[in-house]
Amino acid sequence: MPLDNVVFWVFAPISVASAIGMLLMRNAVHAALFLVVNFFCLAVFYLILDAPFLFAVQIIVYAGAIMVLFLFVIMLLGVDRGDDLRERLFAQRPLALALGAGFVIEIVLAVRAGIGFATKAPAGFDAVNDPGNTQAIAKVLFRDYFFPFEATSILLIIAAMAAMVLGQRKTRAVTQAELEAMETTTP
Amino acid sequence: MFTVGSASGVGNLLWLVPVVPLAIAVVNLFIGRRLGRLAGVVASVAVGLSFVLSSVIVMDLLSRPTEERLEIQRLYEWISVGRFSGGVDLRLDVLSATMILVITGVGFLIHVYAIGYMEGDPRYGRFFSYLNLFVFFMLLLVLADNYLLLYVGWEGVGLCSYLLIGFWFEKPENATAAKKAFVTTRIGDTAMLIGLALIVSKFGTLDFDAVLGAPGDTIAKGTATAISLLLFAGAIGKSAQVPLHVWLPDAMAGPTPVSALIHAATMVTAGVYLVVRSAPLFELSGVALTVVLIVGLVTALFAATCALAQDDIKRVLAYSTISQLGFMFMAAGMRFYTGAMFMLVAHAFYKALMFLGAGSVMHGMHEETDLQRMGGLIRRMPITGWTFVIGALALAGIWPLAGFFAKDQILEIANHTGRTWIYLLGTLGALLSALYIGRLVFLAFFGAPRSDEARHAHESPPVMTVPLVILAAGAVLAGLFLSTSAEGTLARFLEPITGPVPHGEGLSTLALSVIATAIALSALAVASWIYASGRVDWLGIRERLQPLPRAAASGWYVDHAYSTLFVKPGIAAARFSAEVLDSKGVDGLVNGVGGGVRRLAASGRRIQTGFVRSYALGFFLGAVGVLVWLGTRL
Amino acid sequence: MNKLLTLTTFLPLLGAVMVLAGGRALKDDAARWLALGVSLATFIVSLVILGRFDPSAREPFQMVEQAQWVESIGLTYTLGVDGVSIWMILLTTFLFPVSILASWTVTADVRRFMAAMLVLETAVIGTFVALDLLLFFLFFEALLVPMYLLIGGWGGRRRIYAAIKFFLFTMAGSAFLLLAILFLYSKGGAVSFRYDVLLDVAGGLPATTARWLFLAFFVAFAVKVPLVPLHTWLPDAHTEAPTAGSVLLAALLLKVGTYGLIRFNLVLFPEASKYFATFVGVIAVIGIIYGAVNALIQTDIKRLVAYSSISHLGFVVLGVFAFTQQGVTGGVLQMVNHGLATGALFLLVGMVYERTHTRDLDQMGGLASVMPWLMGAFLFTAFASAGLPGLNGFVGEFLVIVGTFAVNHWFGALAATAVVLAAIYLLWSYQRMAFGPVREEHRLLPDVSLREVVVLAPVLALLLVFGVAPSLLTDRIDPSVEAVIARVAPEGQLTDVGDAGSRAIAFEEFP
Amino acid sequence: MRTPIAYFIVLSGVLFTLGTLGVLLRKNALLIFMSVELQLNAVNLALVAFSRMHLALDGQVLAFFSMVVAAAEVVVGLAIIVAVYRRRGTVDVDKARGLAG
Amino acid sequence: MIGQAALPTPELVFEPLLPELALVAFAIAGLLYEALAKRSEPLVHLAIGLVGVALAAATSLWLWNWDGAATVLGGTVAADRFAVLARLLLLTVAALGLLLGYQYFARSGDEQKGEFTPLLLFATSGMTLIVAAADLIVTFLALEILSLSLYVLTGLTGRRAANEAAMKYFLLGAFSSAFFLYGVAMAYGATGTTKIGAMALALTGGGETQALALLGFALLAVGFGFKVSAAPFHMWTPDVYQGAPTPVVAFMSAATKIAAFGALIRVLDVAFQALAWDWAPIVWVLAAASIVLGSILAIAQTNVKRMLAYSSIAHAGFILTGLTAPGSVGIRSAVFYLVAYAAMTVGAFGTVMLVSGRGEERTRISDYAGLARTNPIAAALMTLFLLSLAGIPPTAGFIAKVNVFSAAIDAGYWGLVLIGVLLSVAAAFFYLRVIVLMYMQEPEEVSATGIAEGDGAVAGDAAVLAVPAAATLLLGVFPGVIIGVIEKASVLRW
Repeated sequence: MPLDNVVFWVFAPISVASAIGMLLMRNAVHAALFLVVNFFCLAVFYLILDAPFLFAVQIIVYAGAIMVLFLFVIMLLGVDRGDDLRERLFAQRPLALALGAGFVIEIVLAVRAGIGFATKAPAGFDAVNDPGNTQAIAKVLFRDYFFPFEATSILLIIAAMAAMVLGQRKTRAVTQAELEAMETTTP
Repeated sequence: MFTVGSASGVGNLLWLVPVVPLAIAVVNLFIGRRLGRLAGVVASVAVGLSFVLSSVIVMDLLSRPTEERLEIQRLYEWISVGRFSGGVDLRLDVLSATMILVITGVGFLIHVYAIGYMEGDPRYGRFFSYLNLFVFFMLLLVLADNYLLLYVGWEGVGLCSYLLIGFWFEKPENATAAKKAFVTTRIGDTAMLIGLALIVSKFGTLDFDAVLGAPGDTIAKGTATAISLLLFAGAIGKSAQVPLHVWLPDAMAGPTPVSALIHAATMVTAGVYLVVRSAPLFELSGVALTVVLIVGLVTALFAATCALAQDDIKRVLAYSTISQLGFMFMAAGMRFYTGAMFMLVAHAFYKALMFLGAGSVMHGMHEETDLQRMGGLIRRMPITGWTFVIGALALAGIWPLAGFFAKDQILEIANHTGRTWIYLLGTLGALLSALYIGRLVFLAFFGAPRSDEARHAHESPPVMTVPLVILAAGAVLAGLFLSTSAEGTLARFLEPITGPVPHGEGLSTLALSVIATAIALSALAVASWIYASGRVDWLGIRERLQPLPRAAASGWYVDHAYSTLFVKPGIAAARFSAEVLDSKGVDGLVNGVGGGVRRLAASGRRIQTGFVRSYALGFFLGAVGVLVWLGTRL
Repeated sequence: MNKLLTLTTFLPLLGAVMVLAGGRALKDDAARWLALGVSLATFIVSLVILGRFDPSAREPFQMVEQAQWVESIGLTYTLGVDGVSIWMILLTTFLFPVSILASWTVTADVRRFMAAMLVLETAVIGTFVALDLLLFFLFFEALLVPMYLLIGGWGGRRRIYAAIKFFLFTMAGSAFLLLAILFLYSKGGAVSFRYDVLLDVAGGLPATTARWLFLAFFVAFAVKVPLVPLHTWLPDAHTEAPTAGSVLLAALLLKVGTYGLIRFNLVLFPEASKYFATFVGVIAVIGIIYGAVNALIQTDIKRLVAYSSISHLGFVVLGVFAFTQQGVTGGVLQMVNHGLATGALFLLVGMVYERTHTRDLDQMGGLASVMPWLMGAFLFTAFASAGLPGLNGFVGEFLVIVGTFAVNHWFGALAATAVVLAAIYLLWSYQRMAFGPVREEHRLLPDVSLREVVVLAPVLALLLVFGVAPSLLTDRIDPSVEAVIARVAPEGQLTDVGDAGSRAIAFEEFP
Repeated sequence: MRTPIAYFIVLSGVLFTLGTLGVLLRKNALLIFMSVELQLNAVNLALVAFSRMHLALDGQVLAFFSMVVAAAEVVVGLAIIVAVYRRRGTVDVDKARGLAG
Repeated sequence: MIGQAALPTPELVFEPLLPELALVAFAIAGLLYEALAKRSEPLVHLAIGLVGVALAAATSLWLWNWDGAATVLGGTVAADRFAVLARLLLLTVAALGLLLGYQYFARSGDEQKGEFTPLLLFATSGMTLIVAAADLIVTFLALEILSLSLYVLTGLTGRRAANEAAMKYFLLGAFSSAFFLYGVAMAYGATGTTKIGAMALALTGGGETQALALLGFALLAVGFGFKVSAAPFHMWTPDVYQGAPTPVVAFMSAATKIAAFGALIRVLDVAFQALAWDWAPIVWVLAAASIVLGSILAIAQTNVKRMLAYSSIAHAGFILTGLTAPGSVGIRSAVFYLVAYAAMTVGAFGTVMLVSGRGEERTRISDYAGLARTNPIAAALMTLFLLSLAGIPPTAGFIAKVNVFSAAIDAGYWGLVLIGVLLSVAAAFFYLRVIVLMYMQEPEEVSATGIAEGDGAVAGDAAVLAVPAAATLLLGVFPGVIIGVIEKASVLRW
């Protein structure tokens, strides 16, 4: 059994289990930690898929920055006391599960029809990654995807603005009219 | 304007005959109120003028050889669509000549009478306007050269009848009677309209020449029967024959001159005119003539029994009119068209006379119409009384008055053509006629006065009595003058239209006359004994005979039957249709759809729960749905 | 000047803009006079059109104006008149000044009222002159809005219900119309919506397709006519609308439906028309009788007239689908006649209502004693409506009956029964309104005013004129109808009852 | 590399679905948002796998962009959630039902 | 110096991006002004925004006659007239949005948000970019740019409802983005490229990867469906439209649709044109579902904004109806519809704002009773827009509907058109209801005219709406003007 196969069969269940774990945890902090585990698994997959650059980015950006941000907010808001897991919405759970199953089946069918379960990745990715994955990505990124790369900058500005605008603590009082409006629209 | 067959040019004036009354009708309608009493005079003069014109034109017609006695005046194309056209074409032939003379002649007298009778009515001018309008339409009816124009006149006289019956519309029962008259006759009219449509669909035209002059094999016998019966249905309505007779007794709600003119002398005889005019069609069918005969006979007897039980002077006359019209139809049904026409003319005189007489009585008795409250009037109002007696004798069929010749001839033809049953039943009708008219005369004019009004009744002014006298003269003379049998003047005059009088074998004319007179006289004698001698408690007898007299008085409950069978279910059906079917059914369905959509919207709102997770679920549902759909395309 | 049709169509719109633009500076009276003036001017223009119309011309449409409008979607601005539409236009331009004058008593939002009236006039004329199907549809839809505002803004107690019902009903019908028009357009290669173009397209359709399209067109127009069972909007709308609204609704808007049947259903889909002729005939006859029966027991006089409209319009449809010269011409004639007679009835009802403040027949009675002239006019109109010969209603009815009877005895005969029913409901209602003793509170009501005389006189005069001289109308209608018949009449069928006597075509005989 | 690409794709599908279920079943806004992150990661996995399959780097670049986007989204998202919490004192999405119907 | 040979400078042709550059530049300028100015003047913000938009528009116009490459910047951005037209439309909407926002803050009593203008410009830049995107990566990025801006704009005022709306919008938006991205991934997996043009070429061959392509398409469709608020991906729309500040709704209801449909059109008619037979039924179903749901649910609404939200769902369905016709016929009809829809929906929401007075007051439908009396201008404007939304001639909405229906019938989908025309009737009901209230009923309380400042302010504020009003009428009467332009722009270059 080739190494990548072993790695896949080891980490795939872990990733799925961690995802399920996130789904089931009452406590938000625990859930976040499960998610981190999941992200690590994915990073490992990137590695065996010959994408070391993304492996690094995944750990640094996702597992590192993003999840820390999440944990920070969880702590900040003090919502780590655990959620109420009772479902009040009618048929939400069975429907969601059924649809989820359907979704997976669809994807399995499409993948089988589209690429087939026997198809292995073709060899020769080293040539693509020449001289190294990071350099190769840089080449593609700054040549073919120069413009999208620039465009992401706008996203970041917006993100910054969003934090600024929404983070302002100056909230105004609720007017009586608003309260009434809220009441009338609530059945 | 285009005239056919006019030798002297007098015939060119034919159009003036109807137009003069029309013009005056319009004048009176708009400025009648300002004319005041003059309105009546003007209106009478108009009809008089019409009469004079008619006479001149008819004289001109008479001066020609028989086969040239036809005048057609094409005024203008009225309806002309595709290759169908119906024009305003006037036709003066011997038949219409007879009719216009009666209409304008009797009409004139009644107009004059009305000048006095309507004195002081707030709508005096309007009354004469309507009356003139009626004359116009009646003339149009008889002068028409096609069924279309005839139908115009036909409906027009119905309109005027409506207006005049309901002339005193403040009383609800008058208004109801007017509506009843119009609607009932319109039932017949509608059948007639269908008949016209049938004619058009067979002949492509409504012109008399084309339809009536067509060769016998143009249409099938069955078609001829259908057309004839449909036309006859119109006649039944207009001439108040069974089963559409119910409107005429009620129509007495109108002013008495109206009853005289419209509901005795002219309009109601239009049906007879129609049958005579359409004789070729009826003869083609054969069956139709039998129907005419039977309807006439049934009506004659039926109405006579009713007349016997009425206490209202005008209602007696109304039923009498129905009965007499039945006699005319009997004649026509036996192809004895001249007899029918003769009786029409004679009846116009004596029945108009009696109506006007009744009006005069009412005039003298503060609008009292109840026979039980009269009696002995002949002393208080001799002119009215004696002229009335003349009319009554004419109706009873006493020689040599007009009625005698008319009725006698018809019975004679029945006898001579071997229709024994018809003869016997007709004779029974004659007996009943003499009986009810005798009853009327003796109750009203003889015996002792039975009320204060009767005791203090007064004679009417000359403007009313003069027409009575003239009409009485007509009733006396018409019979002799226009008489009689196959060689009679009127019969010969009408021959180009009606064909020869049927011949046959039977009892001799003299024998029949004797029988008829004897029956009439004895009936009158009986009537006098019962109602005028004072020796018979006729009211007591009547009470003992109940419920028969009450049934007869109510017209054998036909009105009730119609009300139960047609009117009430009809209204119930309409009510059901409008209040259940339409508003709950059809509209309910519509509103149901609307309400359904609203409810759908209201319940659909609940999908939009406000839960963001529900929204996500919906989203996911959609996504999976799209995937599944595409999955099926693989 | 060859833009007469455009002028007459859009002159009222211009007037509406002027009325609205005047703003508050325009006093109520000025707005009334302005609207009246504009509508009269429009009438005069339409008279010029009538004068120039040549009944003997060979081309089917006259005074045709054609211009590209939106080339890419095939929408053209094509106008034209034939012997049918010219009378519809005249009826429109004639009744609008009358209605405006009759609306002198409207005091709320006069400017907006007059503007709505004028916009409505443009839309109605537009439907009658449009020779482009999409253009027709445009006007057809556009006329809903001002009518909707008139009913909903100045109507009676349940005006909003009635207005919405009217709007939705018609729109639901026209939904199918739009679908069919677009379908036809697509079949023609999406080139043009022009009438003549789509005429050719329709000619080449397979029978089944044509039948479906026929039905789509038919539903739209059947709602408008209205044919039973799509009629229930009518009594409500008529009853709740203000006087002018009822008049125009009855006199003109219903005609749009029957006009559409003639102009589009018959001509575009002759084969399907024949196929459905019996079906339509049955519906029409049901409508004739059903409308009359329901009218019998109404106590609201406006509702009664509304039901009578259903009956009368059934005659039109019956005649049109007889495919005989007399039937179709009679149908068109009946359109004009019903427009005038029922219009007049609503005018009169409005006048009575303004005096008595009730439409309930049971609350009236004896009015003929206090206002003889008004009631006289009412009776005159009622008889015209009931088809009394000599007045206009008869001619159309007679021609329809005759024209139909020749083709189908049963239809003709059943339709004729409505003549009796019409007499009953009209006279009965008249009796309850005018006859009998007068109610105390009505004792001092005034008779017609001068303005009302001016309103009524022309209409009543026309009732008589068209009754006595229908050839004024038929001379121009006939040639156009002939062209329609030539297209639609079944092979070997009698197309002119005038030919019946020549026995060219065999009929079933009565046994 | 011997593992069939399809496995990765299916795995990504499973993870994506689990993320979806997280959105559907969790009431905590933060957790919902985390589930979205899981979905995005699942997508990234697919992208990288496809990139490997096609022997081209576009997929990896795309995954990279996706991470940037995710980062920006997180900032905005958390800002919004914090604002909501401030206003309502809860991040339970089921309690935000002022707008419905 | 290292790697200079390995990393050749890409050919940078920036001209087709000048509009976006202008927008972003002025957005940043506004941001800086807000940050640096002691006390920012709303008018200055407005000016900055309008100049930016004007400049973007000017450069877009210049691009109309662009004769360079079909796509630039490595094939990521298309430089065709379709993009130009869509941009101009978006910029017009943006300008109106800016003006409405200025008015809104001027009288809402809310604290002036200096970020409004930059955010709106950023959103606009994302929108203008997405319609020009020739690469699904750019599409995705642009989608995120506009989405993130809109999330923030939605929650800008911090009102309770806005807050909730922002959260819902954000959560669902992110959710849908994930689907969209997954779709991009699948499409990439199927074709090996994310470039729209290359994708089209790859798909014309067919092959077994079609399954993945279909999967990708489905997921992309879901993502677009969310953005255009097509049922069943519409559920955020009513809540967000109701909760968000009215000028933002006016802007986003029109602009988001234009942007998302612009991108969708590229995806459908270029990338996946080979699969038209497969996707057309999907579009059919989405269209039908949107029309039915939007029209029916709107009937039961009591809030004007919410009602208009449902109406916008229905209109998404109508636009999709046009798109069932593949090729330029469908594009033309959809674009025309977008133009018309933009005019009427901006107008309608603008009028809602005019009526609502301070902030979000008076948005219940019953508040419109007697409006014709208290505020005739607003009533007249509202009537015009509602009639157009209902598709009554002679308004833009009518011609637009005719166009899309005609296109769909041409493609053989008369069943869909039947649904469309019938539901138009149901829809007419709720539009009419508002008109009824405005014209045919008395105001509830006479004093509450909603506008405290008096008639002058009303007239001034209404003046902004003259643009959509005029457009609504002109497009109804002389649609040829714009249709000619649309025709020239309905050919996509790739």
